Amino acid sequence: MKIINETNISFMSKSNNESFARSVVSAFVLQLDPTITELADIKTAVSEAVTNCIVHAYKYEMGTIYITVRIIEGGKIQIKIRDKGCGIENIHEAMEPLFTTMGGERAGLGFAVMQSFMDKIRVNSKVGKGTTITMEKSIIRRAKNNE
Amino acid sequence: MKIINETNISFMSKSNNESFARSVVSAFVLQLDPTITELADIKTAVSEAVTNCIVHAYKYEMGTIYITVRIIEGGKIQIKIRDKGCGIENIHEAMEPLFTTMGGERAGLGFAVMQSFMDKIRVNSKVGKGTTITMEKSIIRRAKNNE
Amino acid sequence: MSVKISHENGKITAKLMGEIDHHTAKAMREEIDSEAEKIKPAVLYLDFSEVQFMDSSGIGLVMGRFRQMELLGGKLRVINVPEHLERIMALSGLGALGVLTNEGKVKK
Amino acid sequence: MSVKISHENGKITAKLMGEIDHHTAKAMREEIDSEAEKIKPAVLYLDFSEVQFMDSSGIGLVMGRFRQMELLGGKLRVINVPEHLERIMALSGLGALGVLTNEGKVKK
Ligand SMILES: Nc1ncnc2c1ncn2[C@@H]1O[C@H](COP(=O)(O)OP(=O)(O)O)[C@@H](O)[C@H]1O
Ligand SMILES: Nc1ncnc2c1ncn2[C@@H]1O[C@H](COP(=O)(O)OP(=O)(O)O)[C@@H](O)[C@H]1O
Repeated sequence: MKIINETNISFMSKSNNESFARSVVSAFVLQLDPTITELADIKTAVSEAVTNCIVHAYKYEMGTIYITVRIIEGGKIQIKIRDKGCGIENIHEAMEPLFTTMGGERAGLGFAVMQSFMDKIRVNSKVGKGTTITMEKSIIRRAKNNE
Repeated sequence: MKIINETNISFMSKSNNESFARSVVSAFVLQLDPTITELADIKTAVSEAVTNCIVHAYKYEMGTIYITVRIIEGGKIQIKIRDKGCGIENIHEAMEPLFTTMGGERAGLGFAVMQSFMDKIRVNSKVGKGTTITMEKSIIRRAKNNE
Repeated sequence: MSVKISHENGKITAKLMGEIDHHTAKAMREEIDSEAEKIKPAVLYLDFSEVQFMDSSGIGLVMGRFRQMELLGGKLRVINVPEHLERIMALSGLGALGVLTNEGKVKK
Repeated sequence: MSVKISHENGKITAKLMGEIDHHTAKAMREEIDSEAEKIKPAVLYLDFSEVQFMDSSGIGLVMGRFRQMELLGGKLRVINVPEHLERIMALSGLGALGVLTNEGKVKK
């Protein structure tokens, strides 16, 4: 697994950073020349994971959200989104579509979207310590790439 | 000096990350609703500082470039760009317009651009340790801000 | 503005603009709800034609308005879903609520 | 493509496209130089009308082409500098080289 390019970003868990996180990840992924649909899929998945850090992990406090984006040889994107928030008690249950601990305006579809829009997702979490979501997606190779 | 929002980014000193750095900083600064000219000024200054890390600081090696962007109460942007590269021997001389240690295609105008396009610039450097450029610019307040 | 509201004959149309995420959905929700409570419309149309991006917060926004319209005794209709949002709409199961229509479908 | 090259009557026009930074300037420079060495033009025009962004690497590109054209016994002319690049062009002192012209000036 050769890493061709990598960036690390961290920012405060303020909700107006949700769009910032999407912009950063897409600016980095652009060097692989993704299709508009691939880029939209990645932005959507990033938006879900970052929002979860803000509304669930750091519900009662201001915290820091960490993102690592890697471009792997062969055209794969790996995105890690990490918080040091409350953690998830039952990951299996949390990942079920429509499951939410918030009700109200949360649809309980964040994980379902991440699963459907990315090729792979792995969730690591420890109650009281935080959560790391690792997602991967292969970008279809087209004409010219910038490596 | 109250910090309203902050992000930290790091990435490899590859030249195709120059445009990535500009995109990240502008995506973050957008929340202050800058004018197109203000945004272009900031992008240009960031481009100079990041390029210097790539072509001077890490001339013979791959290294990591660190950026911190802060939004300060009152509408000020503070941008810190840091490398752990070779450092600058004579900062005063380095900042003179047209001075360059590279010749060829470098114009020796990087610092002149940063000085002219930002309100303030501070350079800290230690030979063999690296360089930190800190720049500030106030964004003119307009209709609606997002704090 | 992130939502443009118009009404006619006891029906409200809320045209959502730009990107819908957890941050922007809040303002949209507040504007739509205050208008709906005032007018108590027979139908609330959510028009997605000008939505460039949405994540599941957009689904939450629809589900929340669905519940609100049930309380107010009216109906909810989602209209003009652009092609690029079809997948997330499909995934949401909103179809089962019967709020999605093909009225005035636009391509994006 | 980041540069479109055309020639006529022993003059070359290189239209630069998009963003000029240290990364993109490299490919632009190589293309322009290889064409100039082949044609040995009386004038090389660098057309900035389609440049959205440039930092001082753009100035370096102009200065380098100025030196190259002196070697080849021709002239360099910078044309169509859009308004948003005027400040960085002014700062560069390129005016002193006499390469900036007002020919076909465009607004951006
Ligand atoms: N980063 C996180 N930290 C803590 N809990 C989380 C995190 N992400 C998700 N969860 C939990 O998993 C549940 C399901 O998440 P999700 O599928 O995204 O739906 P929603 O965000 O709409 O609730 C959340 O309601 C929350 O309890
Ligand atoms: N981050 C850095 N690390 C080491 N040296 C630097 C750095 N930034 C600038 N310099 C030195 O300062 C000089 C002037 O920089 P600048 O004004 O940007 O012109 P240029 O990059 O065109 O040489 C450079 O030639 C280099 O010697």
